[in-house]
Amino acid sequence: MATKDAPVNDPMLDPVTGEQRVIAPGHTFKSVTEKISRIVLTPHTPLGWFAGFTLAGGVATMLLVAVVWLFLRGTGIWAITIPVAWGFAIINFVWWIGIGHAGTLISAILLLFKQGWRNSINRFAEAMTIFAVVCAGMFPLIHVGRPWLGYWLFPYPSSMNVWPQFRSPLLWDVFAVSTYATISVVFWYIGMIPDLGTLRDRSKSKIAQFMYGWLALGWRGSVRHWVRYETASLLLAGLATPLVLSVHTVISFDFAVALVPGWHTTIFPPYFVAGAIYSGFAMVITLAIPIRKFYHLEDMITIRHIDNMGKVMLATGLIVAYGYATEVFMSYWYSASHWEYFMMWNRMFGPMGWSYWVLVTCNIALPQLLWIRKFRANPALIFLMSLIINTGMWFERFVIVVTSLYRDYLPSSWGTYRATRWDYATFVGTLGLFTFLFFLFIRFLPMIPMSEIRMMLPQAKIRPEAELSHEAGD
Amino acid sequence: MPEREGTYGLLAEFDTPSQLVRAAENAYAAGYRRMDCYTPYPVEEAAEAIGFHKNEVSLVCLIGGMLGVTAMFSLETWISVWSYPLNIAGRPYFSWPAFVVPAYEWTILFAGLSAAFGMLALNGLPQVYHPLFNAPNFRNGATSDKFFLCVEANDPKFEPAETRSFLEGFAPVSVVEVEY
Amino acid sequence: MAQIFDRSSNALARASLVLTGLIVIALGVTLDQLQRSPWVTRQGQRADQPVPFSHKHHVEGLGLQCQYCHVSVEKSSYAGIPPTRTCMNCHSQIWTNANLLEPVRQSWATGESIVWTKVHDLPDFVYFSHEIHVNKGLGCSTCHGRVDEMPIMYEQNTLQMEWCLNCHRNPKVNLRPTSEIYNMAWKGASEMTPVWCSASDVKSGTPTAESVNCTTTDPNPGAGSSEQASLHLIPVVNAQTTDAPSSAQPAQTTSYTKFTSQEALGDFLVQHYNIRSPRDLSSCEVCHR
Amino acid sequence: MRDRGLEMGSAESQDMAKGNGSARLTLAEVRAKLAGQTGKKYWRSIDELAGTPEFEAALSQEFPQHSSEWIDPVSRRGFMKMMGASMALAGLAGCTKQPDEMIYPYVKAPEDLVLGKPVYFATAFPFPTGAIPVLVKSDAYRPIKVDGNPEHPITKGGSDPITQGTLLDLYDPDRSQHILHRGENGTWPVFQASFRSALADKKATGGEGLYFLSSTVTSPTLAAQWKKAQAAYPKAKLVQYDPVNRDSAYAASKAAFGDYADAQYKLDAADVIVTLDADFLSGAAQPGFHKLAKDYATRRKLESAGSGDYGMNRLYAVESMTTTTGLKADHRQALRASDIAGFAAALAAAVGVGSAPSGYTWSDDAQKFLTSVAKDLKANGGKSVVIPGEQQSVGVHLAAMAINDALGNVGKTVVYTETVNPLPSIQGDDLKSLVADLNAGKVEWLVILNANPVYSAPADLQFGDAMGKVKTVVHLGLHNDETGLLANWHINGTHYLEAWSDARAYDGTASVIQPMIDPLYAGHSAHEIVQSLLDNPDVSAYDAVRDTWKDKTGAKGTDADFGWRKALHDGFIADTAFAPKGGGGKASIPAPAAQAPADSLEIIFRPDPNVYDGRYANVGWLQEVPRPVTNLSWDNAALMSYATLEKLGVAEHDVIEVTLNGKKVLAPVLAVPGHADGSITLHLGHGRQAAGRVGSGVGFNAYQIRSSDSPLFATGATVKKTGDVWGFAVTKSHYQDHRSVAVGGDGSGTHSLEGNEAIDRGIIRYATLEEFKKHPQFAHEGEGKDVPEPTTSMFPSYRYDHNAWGMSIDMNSCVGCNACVVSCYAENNIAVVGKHQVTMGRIMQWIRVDTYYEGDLAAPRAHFQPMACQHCENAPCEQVCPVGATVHTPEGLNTMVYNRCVGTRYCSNNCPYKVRRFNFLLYSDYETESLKLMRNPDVSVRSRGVMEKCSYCVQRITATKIAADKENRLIRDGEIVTACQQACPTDAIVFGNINDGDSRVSKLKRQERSYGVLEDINTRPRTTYVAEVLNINTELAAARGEFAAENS
Repeated sequence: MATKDAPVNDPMLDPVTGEQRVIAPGHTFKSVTEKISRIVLTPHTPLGWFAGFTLAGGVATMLLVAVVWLFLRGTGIWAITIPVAWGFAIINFVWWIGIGHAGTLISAILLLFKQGWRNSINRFAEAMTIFAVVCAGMFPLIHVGRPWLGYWLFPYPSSMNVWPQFRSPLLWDVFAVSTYATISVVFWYIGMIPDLGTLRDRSKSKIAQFMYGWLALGWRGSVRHWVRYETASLLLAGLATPLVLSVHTVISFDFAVALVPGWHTTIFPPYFVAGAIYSGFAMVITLAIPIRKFYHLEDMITIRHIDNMGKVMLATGLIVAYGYATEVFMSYWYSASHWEYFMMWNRMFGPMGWSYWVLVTCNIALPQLLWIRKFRANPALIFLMSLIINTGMWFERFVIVVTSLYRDYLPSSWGTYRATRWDYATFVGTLGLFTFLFFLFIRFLPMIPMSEIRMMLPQAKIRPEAELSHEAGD
Repeated sequence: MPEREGTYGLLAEFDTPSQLVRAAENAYAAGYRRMDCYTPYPVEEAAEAIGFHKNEVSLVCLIGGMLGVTAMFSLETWISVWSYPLNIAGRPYFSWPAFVVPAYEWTILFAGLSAAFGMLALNGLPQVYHPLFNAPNFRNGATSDKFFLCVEANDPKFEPAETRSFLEGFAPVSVVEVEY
Repeated sequence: MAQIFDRSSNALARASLVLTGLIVIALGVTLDQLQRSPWVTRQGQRADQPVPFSHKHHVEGLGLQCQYCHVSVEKSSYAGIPPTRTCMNCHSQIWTNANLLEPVRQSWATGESIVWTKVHDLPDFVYFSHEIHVNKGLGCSTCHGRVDEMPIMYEQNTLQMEWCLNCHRNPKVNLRPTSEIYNMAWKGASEMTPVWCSASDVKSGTPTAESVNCTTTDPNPGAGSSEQASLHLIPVVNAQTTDAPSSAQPAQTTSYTKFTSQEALGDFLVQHYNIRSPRDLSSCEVCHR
Repeated sequence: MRDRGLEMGSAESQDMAKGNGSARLTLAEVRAKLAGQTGKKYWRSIDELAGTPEFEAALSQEFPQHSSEWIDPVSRRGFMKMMGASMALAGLAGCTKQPDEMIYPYVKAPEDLVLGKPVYFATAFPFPTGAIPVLVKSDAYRPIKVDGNPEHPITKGGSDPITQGTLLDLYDPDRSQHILHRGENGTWPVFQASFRSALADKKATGGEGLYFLSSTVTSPTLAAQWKKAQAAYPKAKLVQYDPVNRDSAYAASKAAFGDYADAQYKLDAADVIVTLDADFLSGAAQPGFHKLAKDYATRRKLESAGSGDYGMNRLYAVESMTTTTGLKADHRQALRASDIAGFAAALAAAVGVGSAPSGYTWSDDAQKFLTSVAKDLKANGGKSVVIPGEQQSVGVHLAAMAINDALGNVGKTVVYTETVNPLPSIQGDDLKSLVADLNAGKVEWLVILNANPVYSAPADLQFGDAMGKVKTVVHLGLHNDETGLLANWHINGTHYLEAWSDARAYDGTASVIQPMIDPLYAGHSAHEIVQSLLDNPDVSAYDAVRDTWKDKTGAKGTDADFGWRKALHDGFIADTAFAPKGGGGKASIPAPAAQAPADSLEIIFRPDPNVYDGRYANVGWLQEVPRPVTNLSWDNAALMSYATLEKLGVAEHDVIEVTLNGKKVLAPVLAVPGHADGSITLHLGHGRQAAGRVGSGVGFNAYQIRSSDSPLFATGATVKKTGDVWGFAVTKSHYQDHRSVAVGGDGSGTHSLEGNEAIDRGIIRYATLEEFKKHPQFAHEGEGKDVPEPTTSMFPSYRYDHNAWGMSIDMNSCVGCNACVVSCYAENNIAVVGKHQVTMGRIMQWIRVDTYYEGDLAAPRAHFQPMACQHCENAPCEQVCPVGATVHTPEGLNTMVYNRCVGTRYCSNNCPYKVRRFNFLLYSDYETESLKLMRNPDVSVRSRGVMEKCSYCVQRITATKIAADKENRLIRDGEIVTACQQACPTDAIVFGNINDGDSRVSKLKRQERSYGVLEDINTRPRTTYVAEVLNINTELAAARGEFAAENS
């Protein structure tokens, strides 16, 4: 990227490369450690945190109410019906899982690609992944008619001698999502062990020492440990990468394997994955920008990060756009199938056509602004954009689920879909739950991986004998 | 663990990784083997210096993965072909294409868990008690901004006075004796 | 700086890791056992009934036929629980003032049912038919056990789906001649207790009960242990009497095969009773509608 | 009670003035008076959702009933369920044990009873239009299914929605259960005492002031009893009144024959059928529906292979309100009801009787229609028939008689016999004179037998008030209805399945009605009441009936009871059919009244296709099953054509105020394709105040504007928009296709989107007879109509080597009467979900009759397609079920295992036919005792969260298999009959083993017209359809430019 239009004396610019720095200059091992661990170890919690925490908690409670009512009355409290037998629940499920993907992507794929800049954002991106998966994972369970029998989806030796049916994509989901959740948690925790050690060693209070002590498992930074640790991280990254791609692929199978026009298409896997990353990065930005402001982390989460994420969104956004285009092309011209043709016509101009245009606006039209560098470099604007994209991606799932189902093969059984208050309560509730968990995270765990930041400081460079002897001299 | 008495080793503290690496290299050259470096972030050079090159985590991971794929694929096959064969949508009992997906997921699940827990096991973690934590300065720096080299007492070449002076040759911040 | 944990913590930490694993496994095993335990299945439990009716006494002692009380067992899905009148047939003459029988007399006088607790209680979504089982050579004791030795009725088997499937997937191990249905002591064919069977040349339409004649006594003592023997002297008996328990007299001019293993007998009966294939029998709609 | 009753009355009349305005208070009052169980979930939710105005107001919010949730018992129970659920979630579900079950054996078991084996009894359902002979399935002496009597010459096993629905009517928990005297519980002896003492006084005066008002008397025995009573009390009067009656037909026959007579049509002999507003294919409202429908259909099965026109008949329909008859017709002409008399006269003139009416002008189409019909009729003298509508004027009937006579059809396609109902009368006039006597205070005792005049009498008679002038009003009825609430005595009546009686079927064949079960609530029948007028008042109905038929059911040899037992066994008394009268009667066609001006607006009153005149308003099945043509469930509406819609400047769902000679009613608007312009059809039988928890407050009461002078249709109505909007529960989406030709539409904007799509997608395939002769393979020509080779699948096909069950449905025979739907409700314990759930699209019926409109919605052609689970061999639903709750059996059934279902609903999404139904809430009623008696014990009652669907009546298949296996034989063709097949009056549905080449079903599937819906997506459905063939009049078609497009 060009440097001329940036003021030369900007400390955030690397004098050599002219690029935006990943970390502001003048940081030492100590300062980094201080800055990050203080957030967690400080005895007095900022009021803003309490405010947000309580608000989120309140909204999460709404989810609880909605779910209790759901179990009392049945899925009939939602708007789902025949023919639209899947509604918000599945939409939210796909949406949340998608969001989760960015975390894994940042921590795993970018790690593999040795993208140093990822280091400061990967921790809370991973946290976001986990909480998103929590929200997502809830839906497949509660959306079924008889949730208390959910365990039938796992292969266990029952006295009925009956087993799950492995041809069903839903069952694939069970394995994909559970694996994804497990691996994400493990990856996250493993990555945190050294920092937990730091917290253990810096915390004053006995309880903190005790808790972090246990969690750190007695980490003491032996280089032997470090080497194995690095290998393990690399392997986990290597595994998480195909995993994250497979998870959304499998989820797209839920649709692609079915024969509903608008679902039954081979392009879903790639464009679901792209979409997932798209929405995921949007969510990372949605979280990163307020946090960096609130905790003054501009040095760690720099414009460079935001700018890069903006680029990633732009790229994935374009892939998604290509996906839509292909869909239109295939159904209108290429497939020569009446079903496909009608589906697309109906999706665009049918009674629910508005939802399609919302999605086009939010996911394709507006994000083109990301081409502009100034736009990408402006936290406020890009924050706004991230919200728009999240909305758009939610509507993508709405369009796929609802507008495909409500008018399929048999005209006699066409129907419609009008969400009920309980649909909304459940969706908004998960947003509450998500932020609730996130507030807990930023308060009690290091949201930026100290050890990895240290690694990126100039001091970390091993200098040759000569300088050292001189250094030893004085 | 059995009660051990006496000295665990000598702990030299450095300010920069470079110093640590130099000290380690020399110590190794001097014939010390039972020693270890402690750093707040991975310093590969240090590991090289003390002659620690490869590890077995990858192998464990591989085994785990193979276990996963075999387990799930055979489970699926057994269930759908032998345990309770049912005519599902006119598909064959052995619908292997469908079975690939869960098998694939379990490969990753098992591999991942093995890698993680294998790493911990090989590192001998959890080990919340360690003699080094007795060192007054260790926990101040080892996990934040200081670099340590510890020559252990059970090294054949270990000789308290000698080793101490040897270490002090590298201008450490301090050299302390660590008790069990 | 001091240690946070003392030496023992290491052992503790590692132990706890292992322990967690063990507990999870243990939990699984327990649940697995629990779902099959008598606590769930009521297997072997004796419910307290208004009248401590003893099958042992009535069947073994007095030699009552099963069908004397369970009249519709061959005609309908329900075997039938006897009406009070059936009890009164005898108990208006004998034990007319036994305290134990007070509920029966009550019922007879007031016209109120005797309220029994169901011992063999299938879920409502399971449709079991005594009719077809009894007609296809599955005896009472196969499922209900030695009722003739039960002073108080209890459930011999779990009646869980896996138990049903065991037989539906391999019926022959339990098949017996329809003439032996009510034989409580039936043990299946073996060297000690051989069975001789003859298939009257079965054409479609011959009711199962009549398609095969079987006997547990050698139809031709002369011929000793000959596997095949053609008989002309034995007088004709019709299917009805061959249905009577252990009829000693097989039909005329039919060649008898001797079976000395349940395996072989099972195969023979599966063929001649036209037992449906395991695949058919383990299909869902057989029991669930 | 009287006073409160009057309050009620006035409160009601206010409500009537306000139409379906807030009737809540009155309703509450009425319900309070109803002595019945309360708080039963199913019923609660029903009347909560049954479209009370409050509810409708709440429709805008997503969830109306929530306000009340926490206080109702369900939720409390719900909480327990919740606890159970959470426990289960903790993983204990596998280990929760079911509670102890008890066994209640008989004390003395009935001799002939084998528990678990159903028994079938023949009886008859007395319907005002003639007895419907039925065969009742009885499980442990509980009637659990009502079907047509296959051995009866008239029904041949077919039935109709109402007949099916009478089962639920029997078990209706809102049936009146006690005798009420001035609102307090009374007793039968007390009533008898007072009644007899009254009679004793009257004896002297010959019964002066003693009046009986009965619904149409269908029982010869009752008639005989009455005649005796009349002799004893010459001055006593019997008035029969049903709001839907046969006055026109009777008046016409009286005019023609000098005596009442019934026309009996023999469609098997008719090549050309012309209906003048006669809807003989929708249901029992048309006398002889079952026979007419069957005869009509047999002539359209095209089974008489190859030659000529396949013996196909041709049906012309002239009608006002669109009916299935009109939609099945080869040619249809919509005319205002008031024009039809003129049209009939003109037609008569055209075939050479009478003279054309003066001053009548016909639209171009109508004129063409008239000429070609006349031509066709003349060409088919003796082989044609003209059927006048029951709800048409006397003139139409006389014209029809005259035409049939002129064409020499009498004796061939139509015969005239004495009336099926033993006491024919012009009911409208009788009621008027009764009201006159009431107002004149001549009436001291008014005994109302199974009638509900307070609700259903023409508004102008003010029957409620008139009745108030009577000293003693006795009301006998199944329900304590609007009339019962105002009577001094209410006596809970007996259902026809509970008591002895008799009745005559279409051809006069008499059936003995025998009780299937003891009266559930110790009710009493009309026989008992009338009998108590005689000197031997205690003669039971049984003896009376036996006495009536003693010479027809005589002894055989020594067996004194042989004839009687045979009659009971067969369900009819042999050779009691009527002998035809000679000649066609001297029908002279009266000059029709002058044609109503084109811009006038007329109202047509018709019985509701499901709840009839309102007597079945509390039968949940009938309320919920969508009406034919409109697909409207749980309501009635102001039905009119799209043109009229525009003319009046109203839109669908608008609530309008209809004013007819001073009386007003509020009615929501619904468009009906093909409805005659300038007229509005209102269905009677809705807006009940005291029907019960299901029927009260559903729809609006059209009787409010019905006048005694013009009860059939009336001109001169005005309409005003109120601005309110009403949510309908219409079960099929209906959009107009506004797509331009470029994007697959027709560009007209007047066609049905669904219809166009259905044709494009090859869901509906049909041809005219000519096309069919040219292209016998038409059903398989054209894109999307080819069947993929079995090799199309990447997997080898599964082999079905023993039985392979399949179904074939003849689109030519299906008349869309919904009998199959209701039958399925009864057979498979299907839950009624209530209006709100239906509105949300959650109706539970396993089989539905899809109706597709083709062409201009002003004059459409329609196609009826019964749609249930197709049991695809490559069932898309099975593949996606994660727990294997829906799988294929070795015989090719797509079984749904309810107890394995966790309710992901994925199967429904993946079902291209959308025939799967989901229990979104707890729909099945586990509380109401009477309903438990009704359930089919062989079918699981589905609970909340479970998917369900058509099972090809697997319970019947299994039962037959067991029977066959016992005898080591194969299952015979026709041995298994599905519930829908059994109910179908036209044998449109055939089920059987497709592996057996000789089975009826495989023969049908071999026909070239046989096709599978959506076969091209390779689902391999086991249910196939036989494509429709229309026997059109090519001249007329050409003249009217029909079938221009379809000629492929």
